[in-house]
This record gives sequence, C-alpha cells and structure tokens, in this order.
Amino acid sequence: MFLSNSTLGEVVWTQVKFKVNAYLGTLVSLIVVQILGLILSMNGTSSMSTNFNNTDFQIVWITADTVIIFVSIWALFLGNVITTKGYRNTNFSFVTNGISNNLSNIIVLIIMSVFAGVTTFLSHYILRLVVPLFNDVGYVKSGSIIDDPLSSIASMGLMVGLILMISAGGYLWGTLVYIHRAYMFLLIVLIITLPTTKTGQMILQFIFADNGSLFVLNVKFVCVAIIFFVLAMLSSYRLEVRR
Amino acid sequence: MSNFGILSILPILGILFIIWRLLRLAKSTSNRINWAQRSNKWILCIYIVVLLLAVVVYEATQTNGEEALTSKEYTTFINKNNVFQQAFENNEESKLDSKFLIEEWTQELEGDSLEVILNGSDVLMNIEWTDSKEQLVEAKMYRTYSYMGGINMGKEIPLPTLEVKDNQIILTAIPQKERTYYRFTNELTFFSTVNNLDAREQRRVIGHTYIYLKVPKHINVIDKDGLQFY
Amino acid sequence: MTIIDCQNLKKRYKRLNALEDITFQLEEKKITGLIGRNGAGKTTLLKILAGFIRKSSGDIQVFSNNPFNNLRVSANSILVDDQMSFPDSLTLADILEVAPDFYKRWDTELANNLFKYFRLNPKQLHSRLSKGNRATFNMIFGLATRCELTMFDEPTNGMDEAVRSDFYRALLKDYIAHPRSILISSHHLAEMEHLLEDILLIHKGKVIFHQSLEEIKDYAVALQGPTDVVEKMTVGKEILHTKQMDSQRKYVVIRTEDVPAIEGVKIHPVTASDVCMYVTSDRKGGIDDVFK
Amino acid sequence: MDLNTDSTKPIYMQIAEWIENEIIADRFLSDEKVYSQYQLAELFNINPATAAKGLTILVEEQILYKKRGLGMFVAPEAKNMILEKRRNETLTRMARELVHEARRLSVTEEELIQLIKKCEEEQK
Repeated sequence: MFLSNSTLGEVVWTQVKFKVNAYLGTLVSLIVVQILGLILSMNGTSSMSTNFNNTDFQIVWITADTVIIFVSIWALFLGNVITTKGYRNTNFSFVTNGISNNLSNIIVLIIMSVFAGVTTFLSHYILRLVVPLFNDVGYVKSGSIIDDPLSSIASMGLMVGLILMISAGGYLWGTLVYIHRAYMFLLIVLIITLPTTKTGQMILQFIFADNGSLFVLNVKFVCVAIIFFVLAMLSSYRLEVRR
Repeated sequence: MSNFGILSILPILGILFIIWRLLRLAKSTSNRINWAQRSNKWILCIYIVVLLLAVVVYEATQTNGEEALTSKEYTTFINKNNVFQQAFENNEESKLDSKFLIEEWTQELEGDSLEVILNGSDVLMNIEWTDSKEQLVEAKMYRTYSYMGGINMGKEIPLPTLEVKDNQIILTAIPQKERTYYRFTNELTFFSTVNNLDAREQRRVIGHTYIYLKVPKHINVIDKDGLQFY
Repeated sequence: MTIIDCQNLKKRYKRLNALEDITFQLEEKKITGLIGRNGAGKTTLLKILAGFIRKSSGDIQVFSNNPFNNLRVSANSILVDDQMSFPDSLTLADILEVAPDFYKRWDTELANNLFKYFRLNPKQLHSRLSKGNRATFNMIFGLATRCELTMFDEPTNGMDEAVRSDFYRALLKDYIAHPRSILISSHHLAEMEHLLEDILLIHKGKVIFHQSLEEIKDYAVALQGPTDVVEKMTVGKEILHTKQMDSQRKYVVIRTEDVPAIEGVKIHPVTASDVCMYVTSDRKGGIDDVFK
Repeated sequence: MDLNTDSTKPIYMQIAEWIENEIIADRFLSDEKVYSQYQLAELFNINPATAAKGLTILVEEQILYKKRGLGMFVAPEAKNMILEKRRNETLTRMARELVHEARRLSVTEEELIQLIKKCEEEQK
C-alpha cells in the first residue's frame, strides 16, 4: 500500500494556489468597487474654504477615503463569503483538513488585502490624472511616490492593514454564522453597541485614536486581524463539512 | 523645431513600447491558463497596467501646480506671523518686518478727522499716536504670510485698492470670483486628522492684511467698521 | 493490511441516530459494496470515513488515523458523491488541471481519456452540468485520483444505462491495473454485484453482515411449493420472506440449512441482492399483502 | 462471452465451467497456460477475486496446476478428467431431469428411449 504523505505546508500552499486562481472573480469585483469609489471621489472628499478680502478661497481635498470605505465593505464581504457553505464545500472536494483550510483562507485573504491595498493606493493616481481634465481650477502639487516614498509606503501599508483587519473581521463573522445562524446579527449588534456603550467607545478609542504614528495604528490593525483569525480558527476547529 | 518634435514623440514611443511588452507578457501567461479565468485575468492585467501607467504618467507630467508648504515651513511662518502680530499690537513699528510691507504713503489732512472706510476688504488696523502738531499721517500696509491648507493665498488674492482722498482712506477689496484649489493626498484623512498633528496644523488659515497708521494725537479717526484693535 | 477499522461506531444527529453500532474491518485492495436501504446510514458512514464529519462515539481508524480533520486520510481518500462541488470560476478542464496538485497519484491520462470518451465539454462549469453528466464527471475525478481508499456514494444516480455499464467496466479495469480499496455504496446491488468481492450490509445504522459475495448467496434458500407442505417444512425455521404465489402455492425464503427434498417442493438459490433485500426488510410478507 | 449474473449459479462456478469448456474444445491444450485471474476478470467484467475462486476450484480438482510466479497451467489429463466429471455429474443430472419431465408429461419409458435413439440418429 502506498500512502502519499502530504505535509501541512504543502497542502496549504496548494490550496492557496487553487483558491487565488478560483477567487480571481472577487478581484474583478474589487476593481468595480474601486472604480465606483473613484467616481464618487471626483468631487472631493473634504474641503475647506475661507473668505479673504472678499475672495472665496477654497481647497478641496481629493483623498482615497471614499475608495477605502468602499473597499472595506468589499473586504468584509470577501472575508465573509469564503466561509460560506458553497465555498467551503468546494475546498473539501480536494485534499484538505480544517487547519489547512483555515490557513489557506487566511493566506488568501492576506494576498487579496495586499492587492486591494496597493491598488487602492495606486488608483488614486487615476483621479490625479482624470480630475484635471474636467475641472479648470488650480492644483496643489501633491506628495507622490517619488517625492515622498516613505509616507507613500506608510499610507499604502495602512490601507493594507485596514483592509486586512476588516476582511479578518468578515472571516470571523462568517465562520461564526456557519456555526450558528444566530451570529448573523452579531455584526448589527456590534455596529449598534460599539459607538454607544462606554466599553465600546473605549475599545474604539484604544484602537483608532491616540496613536503616536500611523505605524502604531497599522500595528494595531494587524494585531486585531490576527486576533480575529485566531478566534476564527479556534471556533471552527471542530466544524464538520456539511455537504 | 524638428528637434523638439522628435523629443516630444520619444516618451510616447517609450510608453507604447512598455504597453506592448506588458500585453505580450500578459498574453503569454494567460495562454497557459484556462478559458473561464482568462477574461478575469485580462481584466486584472489591464487594470494593473492602467494603474502603473497612471502613476508613471502623473509623475512625468506633474510640473504645474502650486507647491504646498511643508509643515516645517508652516511652523516657521506661523511663528513669524505671530511675532509680527505681537509687534503690531504693541505699537512697535521698528520691529515690524519690512518684508511684509506692501505699500506706504503719507497724507496731508485737510481737517481734523481721518475716516477709514472699508469696502469689503479685510484688514486689521492699528494706530500709533504721535505728538506731531502737523496734519501729516503716515500709513503702512502689511500682509503677513497668508496660507490656507499649505497654499499661498497672498499670491492669488489681490490687495485692496487704496484710495486716499482729502481726509479719507478708502480700502476697496477687489471682488475676485472665487479661487478653488484641488489637493490630492495619499493619506487617509480620517486617520491623519486624528493622528497627525502636522496635518491639522497645515489646514489652518494663517495670515492677515494690516494697516499701521501714525496719526497726530489731535486728529480724530473715524473707524466705522471697527478695524482697530483697541 | 487493514485499512479501515471501525469499533462500535456511533453517529448521532440532533434527534436521529444515524449510526447505531458499526463494527467492521476493511482489508486493503478489495472492492466492497456498501449496501443498505435508503436511510440505513451509508452516506453518514462514508462521510465519517472521509473525515468530513465527526463520530459521536466508538472508535474509527482509517490508515491507522482518526479520519476527522486528518490530512493523511484526506490525501489518500476520496469520497465521490452527488454533493461534490467545484468552484464556478473553474471549468471542467481547469478542475482536471488543478487536481494533480492535490492528488499525487492523479492519472492525467486516464482522466483525459475518460473525459473525451464520455464527451464532456471541457468549457462547462461543474454546477451547470446535467445530473447524469455531473455524476459522470465526479466518477472520472474519483477514479483519476487513484486514492488508496476510493469511495463512491451512489455513483450511478442519474447516469443512463450505457454510462452505468461503462462506469463499472472502467472501475474494474482501473482496479485491475491499480488495485486499491474501493468502497461503493448503492441500493442497487444487482447491477454491480459482479464487481464486488465483499459486501457490507448495513441496516438502521448497524452492520448486518460483512461477507464475501458467494457467502451471501449461500446465506438463504427459497422453497416453492404447495402452501401446506411449505408451511410444514418451515416451521421453527428463520423465515426471511414469504410470498403467496397463488391460492395453492407459496414461496418462502429461509436461512440456509439442509432441507430434505420433498416431492412437489422446488428448492431455489436466492440472489445476493434478494438476500440483502429480505434481510433488511422490516416486514415479513411483501407489497402484495398491502393489497389483500 | 457473457456470464449470466442473474443466474442462480455462482459466478465463480460459471468461470470454472467456461474454462472447462475451453479445455474440452481444445482451446486450452495440455500444459498450456490459462488466463490469469485478472485476464478473466477483464474478460468477464467481474471481480478478480471471484475469477481467482473459479481457478482455485479447478486447481483443487487438479484440472489446473500452479507454477509459482508463472500462473496456471492445464493438467495433462485435464480434458479426460473434465469429460469424466461431466459424464458423471452433468449427464446424470440431465438424465434425471429428463425422466422427471417425461413422467410429468406421461411419456412412458419406451417412448423416452425411442426419443433418445431418434436424437442420437439426428446428431450423426
């Protein structure tokens, strides 16, 4: 009798290759989401104005904020959807077990988050090129990759971290929903309670506010993502394949 | 002329060449890949190429546009403005930085009163009372560093026109349309405003137009618009 | 070598006891038929063996490992059933292309040849296949994995007659070329009887018997003759099945034993599939009794 | 070459009979190799273990003999042995059935013998 011995690493790697290939469609949906975000960003995300000597002086900031909000929603959906029954069953049509399935899902989410973060960052340059075509206004020379590589990388990293954290949240949420449907309402409960209760506010404050630098904030994002992933793995360890 | 033409075509040719190479690469990789995925892969490849091109093109063409202040410059400007304002409020004419000086003039008054009229302009005024018995009024107009969101407003916003008539000083703002600047940033504002003090500082409006008058004590200054500090 | 070792295996769903008490051992490189009526627990047993679901109690070893969440079992076993699904982003050809990455013994040639033979469309999506074609594709997938433990759960559901016999033939030829342990569940014993070496008959979550096909054929014997004579003969015997032929003649199936030859009573052997049917029947008597 | 899977006769018996028939028909000669269990399995679309069982019966009856690592061979006396066996078993059984059927149809012994003789003539 010949038994092939696949190590966990091998199986995870094969699953990752398979999943990235199989989930390419989600990246196309990401592009759609980004383009939608870009279109809505054309008028600027925030502006300030003042009146000086009878002249209205206005600066309109065109940032990646709208795009990142859209992409975050996409990330939540992505993390959630790969835990659903259909996706889970297709994974188990090939060699895998609970751990390798989780690990490969996590790696796929990381890969997709990096892709989403970097493209979100770069997509902003489309705005920089397109917006001047439609508006006859002044432009401020803006920090670009060559001018300010460090801050560009930091902000790219922040986008990746944020998207990863949200997709991890979606993944945990989806895993819990798979275990019991009642968890469906968890997200809604969280959305209501986090900003309204004292502890919720404290948690939010701890993560998002009072950070010395963007780097610290990003580290916090990644830590939260890791916590979400670990929780998802622990809670799904004894999960059966329901097909 | 012909030299210039060739030079301007070269970068375009270069970009076309890069696109062609990238498309070739994308095609050869996607040939090894199945049909259903091929359209997805094409879309992704094209999107990435477009993004990279956007960056390259932006970096190459970004020549016009206002320089924005760095936060370091901002801080020094704010400090200089503050020093000026301090000196202005304290009637220390000698300390007023002459590089802010825009215009100065003197005027022989006919009567005993001087009226300062503001026609929509936006200035701060201070008066230094002199012991002179003459009718002569000295006036200086200053503008400190005027920035908003890192943009030099001083350059764009015209100074009020100044009209000196008998015993009147009329400052009329030139009603300029409006001035809008677009500013792009890589940063996520909803994080940077919370976390980045520099960014908050950069959004402040700084700068003013000042009028400094030296007026003999016996002259009555009529200041209907309440420009004066005290 | 023993590939599967089940001891008092139980599986309980919320209200239902799917497996009551399963004890059997499966030797390597045999084709075994897992036979049972609908709801006997065949699918549950196969899913436990494949590591998809957990046992409730008892002991189960596949390749000397508890199969649940076990990578070794997953890498060396395949369960082909009609709920098998593949991503919609992959065409059938793509699936066959990624499979060798997962299954080290994947037989590309066999997969491609079978694929061509059954005229499947390589650009189709798995979820869009008709029921029969899906079963065919799943079967090709299952055979090509060459897994040491290959399990088919009702593989011929939805296949037409020609494909069925082709499937059984393909299974046999591939088995001869590459002997391995094959477990086929079905409630149609007759159509695949010739392929099987052993039969594992389960009923209501319990193993009724696990024997070779020939032993099962010897399990029971049928007596047919005048009602009164047959009834006299079968007094005190274990009756598996009775059927009133007409007003005078009766057909009774009993456990095999030496029956004296009596004039007018014919003694018939009983086919394996009939034995299985009778043994797992809860009713003495048959459908005819309903219409009395 | 089809087996009757629905038949009440076990498959391995049918396999054994088939080989015997082949030997009688001189398609397998003395000391010649017969099909292996796998060849039989393929030929008849049956499980190799079942085919092996058919071969084992013949080995037990010494119609075939095993050569280690080489396979199964036809015993020198195989054909005669089979014919002998058939005579003893098959023919006797068939004769018994014939008589049984004849009695049911009220055919007398005389008439039966006449019938057999007649058939004998036709075969010549």
